[in-house]
Amino acid sequence: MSLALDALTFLAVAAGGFFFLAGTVGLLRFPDTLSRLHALTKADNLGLGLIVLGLLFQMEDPFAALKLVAVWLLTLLAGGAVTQLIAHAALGGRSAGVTT
Amino acid sequence: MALDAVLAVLVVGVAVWTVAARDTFAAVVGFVAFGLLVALIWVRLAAPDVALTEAALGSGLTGGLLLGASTRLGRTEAEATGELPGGLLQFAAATVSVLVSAGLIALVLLLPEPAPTLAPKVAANIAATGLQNPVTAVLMAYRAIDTLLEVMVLLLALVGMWSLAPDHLWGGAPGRREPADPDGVLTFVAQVLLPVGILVAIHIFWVGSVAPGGEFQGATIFAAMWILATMAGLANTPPVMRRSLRLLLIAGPAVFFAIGLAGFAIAGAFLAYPADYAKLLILIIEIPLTLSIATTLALLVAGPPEQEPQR
Amino acid sequence: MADFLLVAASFVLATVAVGLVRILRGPDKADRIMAAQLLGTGGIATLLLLAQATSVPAAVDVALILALLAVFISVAFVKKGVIRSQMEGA
Amino acid sequence: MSIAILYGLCSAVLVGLGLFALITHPQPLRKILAFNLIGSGVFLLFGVVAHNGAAAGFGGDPVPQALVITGLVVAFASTALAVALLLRLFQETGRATLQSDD
Amino acid sequence: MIEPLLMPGSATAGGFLLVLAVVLPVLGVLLSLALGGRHAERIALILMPAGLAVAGATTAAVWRTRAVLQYFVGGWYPPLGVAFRADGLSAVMMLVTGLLICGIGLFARVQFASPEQGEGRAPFAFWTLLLAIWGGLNAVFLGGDLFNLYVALELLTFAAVPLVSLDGRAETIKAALRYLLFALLGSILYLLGAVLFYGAYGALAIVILSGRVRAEPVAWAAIALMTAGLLAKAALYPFHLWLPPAHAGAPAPASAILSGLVVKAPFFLVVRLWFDVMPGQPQQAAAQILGTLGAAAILFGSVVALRQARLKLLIAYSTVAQIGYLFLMFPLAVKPVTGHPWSTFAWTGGVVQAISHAVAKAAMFLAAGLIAEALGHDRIARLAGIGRALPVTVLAFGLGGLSLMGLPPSGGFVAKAMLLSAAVSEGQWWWAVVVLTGGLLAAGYVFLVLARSLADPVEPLRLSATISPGRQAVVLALALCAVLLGFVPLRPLELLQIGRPV
Repeated sequence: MSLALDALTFLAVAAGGFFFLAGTVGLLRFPDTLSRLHALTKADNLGLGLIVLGLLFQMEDPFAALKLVAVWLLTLLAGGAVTQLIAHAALGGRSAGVTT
Repeated sequence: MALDAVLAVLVVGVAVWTVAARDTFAAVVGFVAFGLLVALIWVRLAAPDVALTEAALGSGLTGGLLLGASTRLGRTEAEATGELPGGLLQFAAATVSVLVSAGLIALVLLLPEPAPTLAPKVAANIAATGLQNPVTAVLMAYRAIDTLLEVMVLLLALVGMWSLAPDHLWGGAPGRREPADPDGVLTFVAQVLLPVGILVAIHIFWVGSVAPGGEFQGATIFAAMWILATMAGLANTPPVMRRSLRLLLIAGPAVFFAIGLAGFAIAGAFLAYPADYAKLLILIIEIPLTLSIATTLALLVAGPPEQEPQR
Repeated sequence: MADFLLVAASFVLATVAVGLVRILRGPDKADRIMAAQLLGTGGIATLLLLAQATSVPAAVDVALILALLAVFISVAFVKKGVIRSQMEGA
Repeated sequence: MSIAILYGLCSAVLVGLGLFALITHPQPLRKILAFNLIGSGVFLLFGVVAHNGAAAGFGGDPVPQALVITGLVVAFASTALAVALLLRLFQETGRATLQSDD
Repeated sequence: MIEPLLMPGSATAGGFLLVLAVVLPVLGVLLSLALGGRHAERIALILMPAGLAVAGATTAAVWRTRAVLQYFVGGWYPPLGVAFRADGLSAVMMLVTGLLICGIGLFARVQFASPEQGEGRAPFAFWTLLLAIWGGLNAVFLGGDLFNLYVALELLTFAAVPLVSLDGRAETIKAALRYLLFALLGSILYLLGAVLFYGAYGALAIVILSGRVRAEPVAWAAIALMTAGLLAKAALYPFHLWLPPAHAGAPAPASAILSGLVVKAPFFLVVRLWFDVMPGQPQQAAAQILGTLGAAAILFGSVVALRQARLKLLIAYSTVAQIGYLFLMFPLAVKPVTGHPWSTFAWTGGVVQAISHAVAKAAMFLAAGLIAEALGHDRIARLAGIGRALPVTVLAFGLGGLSLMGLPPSGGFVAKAMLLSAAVSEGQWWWAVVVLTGGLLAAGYVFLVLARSLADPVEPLRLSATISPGRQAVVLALALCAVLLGFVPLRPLELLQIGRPV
C-alpha cells in the first residue's frame, strides 16, 4: 500500500518539477509581458499543485493535509488576482508611459 | 547538501544584484527575493521560528515598505546617482569590505568545536515556564526584559515617525487615503484574503507556546492584513490622536509591565511568574501584546500623519 | 522517499534560480515582479517538499506566510504603481 | 563542509557586500537597503552559532534564535524610521540626497 | 549537572532600585502616549524628582555597602537570564543624568509648553522622548548583558534621532537621517561583536564573559567590531561627520541632552568592554589607536570650532573635540603589566571628563539657546551687546567654557589635570601636549564668543524675545555645577572605584 502511495507521490512531484521547468523556460523565451505572464502563472501554479498533490499521499494528519491544500489555494487565488492586477498595471502604465 | 549549495549561491547572487542594480526599484524587488531565500536558509538551520519572522517581517513587511518608498521617490533616485563617489573612495570601501568579509570567514572557521550552548539550560528550566517552545520561553521568560524593551523600541520609532509630521497635520491620519479600486479586483483580493490572513495570524500566534510561532509572527500577519485593507481602500488609518488607538498601542506593554511588577509580590522578582500560573500569565500578556505590536507595525508602514485632521 | 523529495526541492529551487535571470534582464517593472512571484511559488514548493523530507512541519507555516505576503507585496507594487501613473497622467 | 560553515561563509560575504554598498551608494534608500543586507548577514551568523549549539534535543540553541527575532523587529523599526525621514526630506526639498547643499 | 537558575528574590538588598530606574521613565513613555496632550509634560515633571530620587538612593546604597548592586530580572541567573548591575561608575552616571534631565526639563517648560487645548506635536514628542532617553540611558548604565545593552542602545537611538528634527526644517531632517544611518551602522557592528562573543564563549553576561574571555583572535575581533560601532555612535573623529549638524540643528534643550548625555552612552560601553569584559589583556597597541583618534578629534574639533560663524555650530564642534579627551584615557589606563588599570589616575580622569563635559556642555547649549531666542539668530559676529542684555546667561556660558578649557576651579580642570599627570608619570608626554594645546584652543573659541558678547553694539540691541530670569537661573545653576565639580574632594572619587574587577 505504502509502496503504491510512494509511487504516486513520485509521479506527481516529478510532474510538478517539470512544470516549474516549463514555466521558467516560458518566462525566458516568450517575447512580451502578457504572454510571459500567461506562461508563468499557468505553469508554476500547476507545478505547485502537483507537488501538493504528491505530498498529500504522504500525509497522515488530516489537518496538515488541509494546510497544504490551503497553501495551494492561496497561491492560486493570489496568482490569478495578481496576474490580473499586474496586467492592468502593465497596460495602464504603458499607456501613461511610466513603466519603462 | 546540494540544496544548501544552490541556496547559498542564490542568496549571494541576489544580494550582489541588490547592491549592483542601477534602478532602485529593481534593487528593492531583489531584496524581497533575498528575504524569501533567507527564510529558506533559516529552515535549513533548524530555526523555524526565525524563518517565520523573516518571511513575515524581514521579507514581507519590510519589502512592502521599501516598495512604497521607492515608487514615491521615483526619479529623484536616478538623479542622486550623479553623486557617485570617486574611485579612491570606492577602492577604499572595497578594501575595507573585503577585509571584513575575509576576517569573518576566518572567524567562522575558528569557532570552537564543540560549540558552547545554552540549550541544556533552556531545556532544564523550561518546565517552570509552562511553555514547550524553547524560543518563546527565551523571549517571554528568561529574557523577557529584552522583549519588553524591544516593544518600547517599536513604540518609540512610531512616536519619532509621527513627530515628523508638519504641525498643521498633527492629529490627522497617517499615510494617504487610498481611493477604492475602480475595477474591484483589488477589493475582491482583499476581501478574500483578509479572513484567511486573520485565521493564519491567529493560528501562528496560538501555536507559539508549543510549536514555532508566536506573538511577533502573528502580529506581523495582522499588520499586513490591516495594510492590505487600507491599500484596497476598504479602511482608512485611524487619526493619531484618537484615544482608542493610543490605548490599543500601549495595551500590550502595559499589561506586560503590570504582570512584571506584580512579579515582585507574587514571584519574588520583576518579570518572574509563579510556576503554577506561568503559562496562563504569559498568555494574558501575549494576547494584548500581539494586538499592540500589530498596530504599531501597521502604523510604522503607514508613515507620519499626512491627512488633514478633522476638527 | 525523503531523499527523492530533497532532490526535487533542489531541482525546483535551481529551476527558479534560472528564472531569476529575468530580474536581471528587466526591462519592465512588471517583469521583475513576475520573477519575484516565480521565486515565491518556487520557494513555497521548496518549503513544502522540505517540510516532508526533513520532518519540519513548521516549514509549511513558513510557506503559508510566504503565500499570504506574496499577495501583499504584489498588491503594494500594483497599488503604488497605479496611484503613481494616475498622478503623473493627471 | 558542514551547512553551518557554508552559511557562515554566506553571512561573511553578506556583511562585506552590505558594508560596501552602505559606503558607496549615494542614494539614502540604497543605504537603507544595504543596512538590511548587513543585518541579514549578522543575523545569519547568530543562526550559524545557534546551529552549532544544537543540544538537549533542540535542533539549535534557542537563545541566539530568540535574539534574532528581537533583532529582526528592531531592524524593521529602524528601516521604517529611516524611510519616513527620507520621504519627509523628499517632500520638503524635492530631493532625496544626503549631500550638503552648501 | 545543571545548577538551579530560578531563585526567587535573587538580588542584593536595594536591587529593586535598578529595576525602578529603568521602569519608571519607560512607564512614563507609555502613560504619555496613552494620555497625550498636556499630560505628557505633567508626567515628565512628576517623574523627574522621582527618577532623581531613585538615582540618589542607588548611589547611596552603592556607597553604603561598598559593593555592586545586582538584580536578576525574572529571577533568572545569567547566562540564561539578564542581570542589572550598578557599580560606582553606573551610580555616578545615573546621578549626573538625573540632575541634568531635571535641569533641562525645567528649562524646556517654556519652549515646549503644551497648548491649552488638544495636543501639540513638538511638546508631545519632546516630553515623551525625554523620558525615553532617560530610560535608555539608565538601561545602558545598568546593563550587565551585551544583548540587553544592544536593545538599550537602540532605545536611545530611537529617542535621540527624532529630537534632532523636532522643528521640522529640511536641514534638520537631513541631519537626523544622517545621524540615524551612522547610529544603525554602529549598532549592527556592535551586534556582530556580540554574536562572536556568544559563539566563542556561550554567554552574553559581562560578569561571565570576563571570566571566560581569553586573548585570542575571536575576542580581539569581537571587541574591535564593537568598539568601532560604538565610536560611530560616540562621534569620535573620523566618525564625527553626523554630529555638528545634528547637535547644532536640534532645539536647545535637545542639543543639551544629545551633546551632554547621549554621546556618553557609547563611550560608557567602550569603557565597560575594555575594562570589564576584557580586563588585563594586552591591548596597548589598540589603546594607542584610540588615543590617537582622540588627539586628532581634540585638535580637529577645536580648530574647526574656532572658524565657525554660528554659535551652536561652534559648541557642537567643541563637543567633537571634548569627546576626544574621553578617549585619551585608554592609552594611559590600559596597562598590560603593572598595576590595575582601573586604579590609575587616567581612568578616573576620563570618567570625570565625561561627567564635567556633560554638565558644562548642557549649560552652554542652553545658554546659546537663550541667546539665539533673544536675538533671533546665533551669528557670532552679531553678538555684540548681548552680554549687557543677558548677563547671567553669558556668565553661565563663560563658566561652562572654563570647564572646557580645563582652568581651575572646574570639573574640566580636575579631569584634564588627572590625564595630564598620568601622561607625564607614564612617560607618554605627547598626550600632555595634546591636552594643553586643546585647552588653549578651547580658550580661543570661548574667549572669541565672550569678547563679541561683551563688546559695545554699534547700534542699540533689539531683542526679539524677552527671557525669563527663571530660565537663566537654571542655566546658571548647571554652569555652577560644572564649576563646583572642581571642588569635589578626592574622597567621593572612591565611589567610582566600587565594583571594579580586581
